[in-house]
This record gives sequence, structure tokens and C-alpha cells, in this order.
Amino acid sequence: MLDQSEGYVTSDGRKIGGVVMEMKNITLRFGGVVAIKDISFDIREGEIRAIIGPNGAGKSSMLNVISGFYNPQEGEVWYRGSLRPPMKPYQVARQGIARTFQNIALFEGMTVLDNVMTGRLTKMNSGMFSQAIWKGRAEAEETENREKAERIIDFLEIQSIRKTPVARLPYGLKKRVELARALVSEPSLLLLDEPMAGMNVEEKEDMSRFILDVNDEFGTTIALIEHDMGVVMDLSDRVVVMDYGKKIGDGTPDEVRRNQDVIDAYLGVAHD
Amino acid sequence: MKYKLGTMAIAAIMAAGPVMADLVFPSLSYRTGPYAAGGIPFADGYQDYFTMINARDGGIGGVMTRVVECETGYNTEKGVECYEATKGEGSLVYQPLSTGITYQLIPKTTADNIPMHTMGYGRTSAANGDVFSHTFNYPANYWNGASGAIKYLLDENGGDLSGKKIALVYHNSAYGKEPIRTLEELSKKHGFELSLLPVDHPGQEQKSQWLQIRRDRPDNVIMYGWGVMNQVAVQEAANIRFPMENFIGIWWSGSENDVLAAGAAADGYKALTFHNVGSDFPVFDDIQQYVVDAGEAAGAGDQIGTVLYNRGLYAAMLAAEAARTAQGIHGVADITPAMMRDGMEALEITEARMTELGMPNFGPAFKVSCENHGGPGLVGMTQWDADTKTWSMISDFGPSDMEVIQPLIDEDSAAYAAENNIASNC
Amino acid sequence: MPEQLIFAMEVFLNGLMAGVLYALVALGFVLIFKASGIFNFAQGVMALFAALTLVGIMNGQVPFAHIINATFGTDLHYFGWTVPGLLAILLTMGMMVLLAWCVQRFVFRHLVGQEPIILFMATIGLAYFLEGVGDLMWGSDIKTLDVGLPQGINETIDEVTFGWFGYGFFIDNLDLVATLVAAILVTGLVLFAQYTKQGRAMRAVADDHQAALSVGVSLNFIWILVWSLAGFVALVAGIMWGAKSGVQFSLSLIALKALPVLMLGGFTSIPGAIVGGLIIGVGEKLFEFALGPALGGATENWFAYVLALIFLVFRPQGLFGEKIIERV
Amino acid sequence: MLYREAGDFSSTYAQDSQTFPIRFDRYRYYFVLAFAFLVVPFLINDYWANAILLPFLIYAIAAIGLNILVGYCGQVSLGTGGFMAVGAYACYKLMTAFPDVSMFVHVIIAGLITAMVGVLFGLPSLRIKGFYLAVATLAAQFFLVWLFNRVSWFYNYSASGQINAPERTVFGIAVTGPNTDAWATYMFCLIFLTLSAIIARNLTRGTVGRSWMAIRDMDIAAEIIGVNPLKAKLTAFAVSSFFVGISGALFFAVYLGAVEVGEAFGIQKSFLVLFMVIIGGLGSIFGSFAGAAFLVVLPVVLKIVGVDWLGWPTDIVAHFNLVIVGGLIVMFLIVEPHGLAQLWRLAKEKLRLWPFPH
Repeated sequence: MLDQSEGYVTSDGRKIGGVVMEMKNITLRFGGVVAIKDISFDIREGEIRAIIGPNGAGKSSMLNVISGFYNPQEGEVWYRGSLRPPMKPYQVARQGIARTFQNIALFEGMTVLDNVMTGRLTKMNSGMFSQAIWKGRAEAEETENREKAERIIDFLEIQSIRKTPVARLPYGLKKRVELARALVSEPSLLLLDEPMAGMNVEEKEDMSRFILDVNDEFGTTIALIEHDMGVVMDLSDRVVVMDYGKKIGDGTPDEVRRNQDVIDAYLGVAHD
Repeated sequence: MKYKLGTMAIAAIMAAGPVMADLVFPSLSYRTGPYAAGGIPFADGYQDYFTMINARDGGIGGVMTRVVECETGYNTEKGVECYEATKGEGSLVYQPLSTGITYQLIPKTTADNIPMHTMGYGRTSAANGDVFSHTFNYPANYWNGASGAIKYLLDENGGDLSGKKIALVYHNSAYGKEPIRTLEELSKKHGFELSLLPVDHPGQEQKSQWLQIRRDRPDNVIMYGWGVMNQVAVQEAANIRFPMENFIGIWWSGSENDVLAAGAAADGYKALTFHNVGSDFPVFDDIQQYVVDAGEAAGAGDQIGTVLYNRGLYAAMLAAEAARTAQGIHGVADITPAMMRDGMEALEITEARMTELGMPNFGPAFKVSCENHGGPGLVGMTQWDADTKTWSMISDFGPSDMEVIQPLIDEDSAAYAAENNIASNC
Repeated sequence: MPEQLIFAMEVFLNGLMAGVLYALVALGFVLIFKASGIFNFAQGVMALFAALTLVGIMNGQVPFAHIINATFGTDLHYFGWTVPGLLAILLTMGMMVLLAWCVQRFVFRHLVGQEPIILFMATIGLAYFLEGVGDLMWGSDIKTLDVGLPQGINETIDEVTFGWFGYGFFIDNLDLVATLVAAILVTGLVLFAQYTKQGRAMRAVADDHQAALSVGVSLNFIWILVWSLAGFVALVAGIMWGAKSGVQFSLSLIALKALPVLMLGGFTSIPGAIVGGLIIGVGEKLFEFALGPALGGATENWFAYVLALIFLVFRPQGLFGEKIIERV
Repeated sequence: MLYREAGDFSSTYAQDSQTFPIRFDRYRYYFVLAFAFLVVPFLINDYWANAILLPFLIYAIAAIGLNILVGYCGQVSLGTGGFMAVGAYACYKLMTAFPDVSMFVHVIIAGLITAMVGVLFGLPSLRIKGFYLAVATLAAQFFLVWLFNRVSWFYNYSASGQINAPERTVFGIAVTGPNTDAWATYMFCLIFLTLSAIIARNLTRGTVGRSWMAIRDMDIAAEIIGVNPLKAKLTAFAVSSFFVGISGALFFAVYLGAVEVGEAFGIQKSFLVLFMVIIGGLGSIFGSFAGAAFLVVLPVVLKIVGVDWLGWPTDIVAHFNLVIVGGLIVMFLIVEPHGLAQLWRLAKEKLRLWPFPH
């Protein structure tokens, strides 16, 4: 296991900082069903952290706990050094946690640009009156944030579809727009829910590149869930492996790959 | 040639309408919508009378009449549209046939100098001609109706109503609330106990109200209803075995429509009226001869002789007589709306004149004056016979208690005058 | 027993009866919504149309008489015959099936896969259309509907309760009949849905369109079927209300009484519609009885909605709706 | 090639986000504005004002208001009639209590009061969704109408419960009461409509608008990316009710002059405005105009054609009117489910490429 105190240096030489988020003994139940059972792990500044596991392992539930959509029955969520009280998802978002969704959750009635701009909503706070007359604060703010949005749009290479209604886009592009929407809020923690689900090899490579670039360019801490072992192992710095709501492994890709429990889970050894 | 409104609509710039050489009587009817059943016979009667006058007498004073019908559906906005669409044609008098349309036409007609006749509906205090210069509501209004009902009950009970319980079942709208103040005053004066039972539009469901009546056992029920509310109320009254002869409706609750649905159970139900019922008048022979046989009957032609048809006929007769009076006053045959107003203000209907018109005792004899646009407020009582399916008059047109009503009229009209800075008219 | 309590019991019973009628109207909404996801705004107008057609057929009225007369200068009104009630009901039912077919063929077949709001809007158009056609066909004057239903106070109940409490309860015979008919109708619908091939297909469609389609159920047929059933329910509701108030425009407004029932019972649940109807019926009558005089009366219109609203705030999925689990 | 965007470049983001980025559109907009403000007032007569233009302008304001709630924020409301009544009665109380204040101020304050009431009745939207919410808003409709009918303070204790608009002025020109000029009432309403449309456009293209649309398109996702659903829904209810309240005030004071709550602001009104919004196009300011025009003007046109040109009996025309409006609604839906605004948009797209379709 790695040193828990001060961070580490990755194999490719990036410096990883202190703990951004720490989950302590999280248990989540739906009625009688236990989705997550007593799981603890941490996410560190600047790293790409993956949560993997077979179907039904509780990965998505875990992500939903992080993003505040579910409140766990037991356990503590520590964010930036303090205990996070149960809060509404939008409050979590305002703390700088952004995410994408497994089944794309774009706003279908809006254009790509507007979708991306919704990612800036947490940063925009001009008053209703100013917006109504479209003068002063509101107008300045719009331009300012539009610049930020355009930068991300350029970065993700979706300039040409800027004014296209999202509903008309193909799947792969939608995923990218969703990433843009999450990214534009300049999150200190970016959660990606199966960013490569349903993509072909080429699209997966594109997406991997974008994830690495984001991490590289903006230094964004990323936590991602993924089904596809291969991609994850190449991408991430550390990996948590879940199965049936329990944590069965945690460590660098290499460590995890050698973990017997993980191998069993993925090869489908019967549970007792 | 028929003047086409459409041309006006398209070329609105040249909107000043040509002067027509006929007397235009707009009919803001409602043959559709929730109250169509009440609107159709009235509109038919109104139109048939003028058709007959044209065919029989060659119009009024030698000038042909023309009825311009416009469908309001009992809807205020459509009423405005109808008013604006027809006023340019030299319309002589408006009969909006809806309390809502009346209220919003009162200031408009005054400003446009066109008279309006709201016979047995509309704003009661418009009877004060000193304030409402262009609105007329002779021969009777809602408050006359309330008083007439009480007077009828007084007569029935030997002049004493003290200790009696009377319930008012009313349409929960401006119209239905009209009689409340009058009845409250009268209850103080005569010592009866008044209870109020509002029924919300449309009035399909009145179980609560009639269960309460069954529990409270009032001696009499007075109803100010309209539309489906009437049929349901009569049916519910029959259901709880409320004695029909103790159940009195206002004239808008006293047509065939209101009682037929309940069948034999409605027998004996009473309703107020300000005009006679049935088709036993010479005028109906003329209608048969000049209108029906000529194939000119309005609508489906199946309403002749019904209560509301007679009301339309009566309204048309009063309008025609007012026009004739106006022609006499001003000495011109082709009168303007302003002259029509003068004619209405000087209108006098005598028994002799009604007999002359083939309508003996069709309505009360009365006289309009500048101060009094409401006439004397004479109301009669009719009763339904379910066997023969006919309404018949069971009392003469009698006076109502103006001692109680006049102060209320003065008070309400004074408030209106103050709110709108209206100077004295007379 | 105190007098007020006895009165309250009477009000309660009458509320139940009124509730049955509300439920009957709500049932028509539920049938269509469950099978096709369409919130059928035209249900009330369908009841009016059915009742108008029934009376028209019974009286031997010439359809479109007014427009024919106006166009050709003829003077047609009646054929001169009358049709017995039962036969007329069958003929009217045939008319409603035809209507269902037309609705499916000319409207909803072209709108498959559209959003609910658009389907809802199509039913608005349908309501306008049907109202106009109904008036053109049969005229807009008020008509008396007499298919021989008993009306008036039920003597037996009056006497028995008088014996018990010294105060005879008022129960309308028509309400008793309506309750009986509603019970038969609901039982019939449930049996139909459970034990016939078409019924099972209907339920399959309600559960999952795609899956039903893939096992060879004809959606087209099912939708015509549910619209016909809704037409039948509308006819029954039209008869019950029409017997009381005559057949006329206001009949289409009874749909407004069904909406709070739908909120309470859920748009997709037949038992919900019935229980919801009863709760609304009893609730509004008791409220009017208890607080109406203090508030000035005529509270029934809004009370049903406020009751349903308060209920929904605590249970957003309605009485029998499935609990909504939000997922991302 | 009347209509093209080639050669239209935006060099700043502000230019790019303006309402009419295409020059041709912009010119047409200025032209329509100029025509409405500078030409129509000189041509207008009573018929045009009272039968067509006033109802159109006022319903368009109501439709813009409702469109914000339904079209932009996705909260279906059937309480419009009730909220219009709040505007009307608030305006009436203000007019009679402060006769010397400008009518302009009364109408605005009436709108603000309605906004507050709207927020109150918007609270259940946090729990109730979709058609359930639509039916729940009927509670507001029925309760408000009952309240205004019941409590006589609202109608200054008049005998019948009708309210009448006395004469009130703006800069000394009468805009309410019987002695108004057609141009004055028209201009008064036109100014409100123009302001409403501009404000609505500004709000919907900015921050608030995006949070509304996010809630509409996917409320859960919106919440997770940081939209406060409480704030978004309640602001939508407030802004929507503000406009609806203004339209109610104008409807009573300027257009009809006298109203009775049950008749003028009944459930039918709620449905009518909703139909306008849906037929015009959800989520489109232009659609609000188109829908209002369609439902105000079409019946009048049909009536003129049927009664005045063809000489048919009025009732047959009225019935045909229903059949035609109903039929057209269904037909439009089949051709283009997203309303008149979408039809217009598609036409523009075609025109943009015309005469070279590829």
C-alpha cells in the first residue's frame, strides 16, 4: 500500500498531492438491499482514480454518494479536510464536484453551447433585474463565462457543433459535450460515470486522450467508474475494485491486477 | 345589398360605415356554449318579431328593420367583439343578454351614445336613469323579482311571514348574488329567517345544498339559477320531496328547459315573470302567417310559444315601440341611436297599445321616465303543469316593494356615480 | 346519537354515492392513460357526445338537420320514429367504437412515439372537434334523457333509518343504480382484463409497448379497444349525469370533477380511481357540511383539488401509484 | 436570396448572443416594431382595437408568461386564469385606493403581487411533477376564483361582485374607463407587450433561463450540476405569474373595463392560454405571439367569412369554428408537433438555403 500521508509521485513522474476526498466506512442501503457495505478509500489531489467492478458491484451508487445524490446510512464523507454534512446535490456541485452520467444526461432541448454554459451556472450570480434588462453585471458575466466555455469547447474540439441542438448529435459527441459541461465548471473533483460505455475503439481512444489531457492541462482530480478493465488500467493512477457492494481491492493498476480477489471477481468465481 | 363586415375588417382605414336606410337591431345571441338552451328561443323570438313587422307592417314607421345577429356564446370577450363589429352599422339598441357583457357595455354604450336594454338582467341599479343615462332595465329587475317573490308569499300567508324560513339557492356569480341585499332587507322588515345556499358554476352537483334544505326544512325556497343549475335543482327538489308549490324560481329559472328533465315530479313548480306565457295571443297568428308559413322562421322554428321565445318577442316589441316613440318625438323615420334613447326614455306601454299589437296583457302596463329607467317593477307568477307541459300565469302583474328597493338602487348607483365621476343626467 | 352526527352520516353516504359517479368518469381517463400514455382531455366531451347521440337516436332525430335545412331549405327534424332505450344504447356504442377507430386512424396513428404533452394537445383538438360535431349533429338545445332509470328518494332506506335514528336518510335511487352499474362495470373490466385474450394483450401494452409489440400484440387494435372502452365508460357516465340534468353542454364539464380523483388515485390505477373517487366525494361533501356555512358555501369545487394537492405533497405518486425511485 | 446569413459575422460574444444574430431578422424586427409603434396607432379604430388587437396583445403577454413556466421550465400549469384574476383584482384595488397614481405603476405592482401569489402556489411543484402538477395547479385556479367571489373586500363591497375600471390615466391620457381612444389603449398594451417580450427574451437567454431549461429537460441532472431546483422553479413561477398578472390587470382594466371573476377568469381561461402556448410552440417567445394570434384572430376570421360573406346562421358558424379549430390543432400536430414556432423555424431554414437547397 502507498504512503497515506503526503502524496506520491506516479510512474510517469506526476506529483500527486494530499487527500481531496475521503470516504470512511460508507454503507448505503435501499430498503433491505445493501448497495455499498462499509467501504473506505480516498482520492488525492491531481490523480486519476478509478472505481471498477462487475455489474451490480455498487460503483454507480458509490459515485452517487460522492456527488451527494444519495446520502449513505452509515459512514463519513470528508471533503477538503472537513466532514461533509448531508447536503443537496446542487450544494455539492457548488463545492466544486462535477460529474458526467452513464446514460447521457444532457439537456436535449438546448444547443451544445447552452449545455456547456449550464456548467457555468454555479459561477454566475448576477441578479434577476440585471438579467432582465441585460445590462451591467448580467451582460459582462455572460461574456466572461462565454469565454471560459469557448475555451473548453476548443479544447474538446466541438467548435463546429456549437449551435447544434444536442438531440441531433451522435452518441460519441454527446459524451464529449457532457464532459465539456462538467469540465467548464472548473471542478476540483471531476467524476466520470462510465465515460467510455458504448463507444467503439476509436472513440474510446479519443476519450482516453481527453481524460489524460484534462488531468494534464488543468490538473483536475478525476474519479472515474469504468467497466472496461483494459482502458482503466492504462488511464488511472490508483484503482478501487468493488464487488457486491464490498471493496475487494485498492492500489495501483499493477497491484490490483495481481490481486487474487479481483481476478476471481472478474473471472466469475462463485461466491460462497 | 348585404353590408360585409369582412370588407371593413380588411380595409379598416376606411372604416366609417355607410348610412343605412333601415333600422338596425343587433341581436347578441348565444346559440352555442353552456347556456345555448336558453339563448336559442330568445334569439328566435327577437328575430321573428322583426321579421313579422317587416312583412306585416312594412317595418316601423315605413322604415324596414334589420336584425343583425352576432353569436356571443355567453362569453364576454365575444360580446365585445360583437358590439364593436355591429355598432358601426347604426345599431339602435343593444340587448346583451348576459350580465357580464352588460357590465362591460354600460360605460361603452354611454360613451358611444347608444342605448342598451337589459330586460330582467344586468345591473339592477341601472334603473336609476339619473346615473345610467343609456341603460334601461324596464319593466322589472332582479330586486323587483326578489320582492315579488316575497310579496307573493306574503299574500299566500295572509300577510305575515314572521317566523317563516326561506332559503335562497343561487348561482354563485354576480347574477346570483343580486337579490341577497334585497332579501336581507325584506327579512328584517317581515321577520322571516333567510338562509343562503350558493351553487357554483355550472351546478351539475347540488347534493350538499339540497341535503341541507332537507335537514333545515325551510318553508319556501327561492332560486336564482341559470343553465344546468335549474334542471338539477328542480330534480333534486323533487328527489327530496320538497313541495314544488313552495319552490319559486326567478324568471331565468322558469322556462320549459328547466322543468322538462324532471318530468312529472316538477309539477307545481313556480317561477316569477314579467311577461305573459303561452301562445294564446293574436300576435302568434301573425307570426304563423308572415313568418313561419313564409319559411322565414329563425333558427329551427321549433321554439314558438315557449317562455323564452315569448321573452324575446316581448323584448323586440318593446324595442319596436321605443323606436316608434322616437320617430314620433323627433319627427324622422330613420332614427339614430341617440334618438332611440330618447324614445326609450319616453316609452309608455298601455294595455290598449298591447291589445292593438295583438298582445293583450302580454306584459305589465308601464311608463319610463328620465329618472326611472326601470319601470314600476311589476312582476307576476307562473306555474308549471307537468301533464300539459305548459306554464301558466297564476297571478296578475303586481307591484314590488319599492320602499325597500329604491334606497338600495340609490345607494348602489350613487357609489357608481362617485367612482366614475358621473354627473346628473336628468 | 347527537343530531349533527346523524346528519354527518347521511352526508357521508351521499358523498360515497357522488364519489362513485366521479370515479366512473375518472375510469375513462385511466383506461386510455394506462394503455397509451395519453391524458385524454376529450373524455368529458366524449360523455356529452355519447349522451347526445343516445338521445338523438332514441328520439329519431335527423343528424345534421340544422345544417341540412340551412343549406337546402328543407324542414327536417325527426324521422318520426323512436328507438327503444336498449337498442339505442347498442347503436350509440357502435357509434363510439366508430369514433374510437376514427380517432386512432386519423389522429393517433400519425402521432406514435410523440411526447405526452403533444398527445395531450391532440386530445384538446379532439375535444374542440367533437364538441363542434356533436352540436352540428344534434343541435345545442337541452334534451331530456329517459332510459327508465329510477329517480328520487329511496323509501326503504328512509324508513329503516328513521326507525333507527328518528331521522330518515336521503339516498337517491339514481345514485344507487349508478353505484350498481359502476360496480358491474369495474368488475366487468377487471374480468375482461384478466381472462380474455384481448384483455391480457391490453395489460401487456400497458406494461411495456415495445415488449408487447415484440410478442405480436397489435398496438393499433389495442388502442382502438381502449378508446372504445373509454367511449363506453363515457356513455355510461353520460347516461347517469344526463338522467339528472338533461343532456346539454355542461355535461362535458364533469371531466373537471374527475381530475382531482385522478390526482389522488394515480393516473394508471383502476382501484385508485375508485378509491380516489370515494375519498373526493365524501371529503367535499363533509367539508361543505362542516365548514361550508362558516366559509360562505360553494366550497366543493376547490376543496376536491386542495385535498388532492395536500395529499400529493405527502405522496407524490398518488394513492396506488408505484413509489418513484429517482435514478441517474 | 432574400434571407441569408453568409456575410453576417459576429466578432464579439455579445454580438453572437443577441436576439437576432442574422441581419435580415434584425431588420425585420425593427420594421415590425416601427410599424406597430408608428403606423398602427394612426390607422386603428375601435373595432380593430377592441375586437382583435387588444385581446391579441394581452393574451400574448399571458402566453409569454405561461410559456416561461411551461415551455422553459417544464412546469405545466392550469392556474393561469386564477393568476390573471389576482392581477386584475390587485389592479382594481390599487386603482380605487390610489386614483392619482399613474396606471403604469398600478399594472406593474399588480404584476408583482401576482408574482408573490404565484410563488406561493408554486411551492408544491417541488414535490409534484408532470400532469399531477398540472392538475394540482387547478387547486389555485378554483380557490382563487372562489376567494375573489366570496370576500367582498376585493370588489369594494359592490352589490353584485362585479368590478368596474374607473378612468385612469398615463401622462394625462386616459387608458381605462369608457372615454379612451383606441390608439391610447393599444399603445399602452403594446408597450407592456414589448417590454414583456424583451424581458422574457433576456431572462431566457441568460443564467436564469438556462437553469429553467435544465430543470425542464432533466431535473435530476440539473440538480447535480448545481441548479437549485427550489430557486429555479420558484423564480419561474414568479416571473411567469408576473407577466400573467400584468395581462390580467390589462385584461380587466384596459380591455373589458368590467369583469366578474368566475366568468372572465374561469378555468376556460387557463385552458385557452395553455392552448396558445402549446399551439404556438413551447419554449419560444415568438410561439407565444403566434399562438395568441392563432386563437384570437382565427375565430374572428372564421366568423367574418361564415356569417358576413357566406351568410350562414351564426350558430352553424360557431359550431364549425370549433370543428375547424380542433381539426387544425390536430393537423398542425401531425405535420409539426412542436407548434407554429417550429414551423416558422423550419420555413426559415429552408429559406436560408433557398434557392440552392444543397
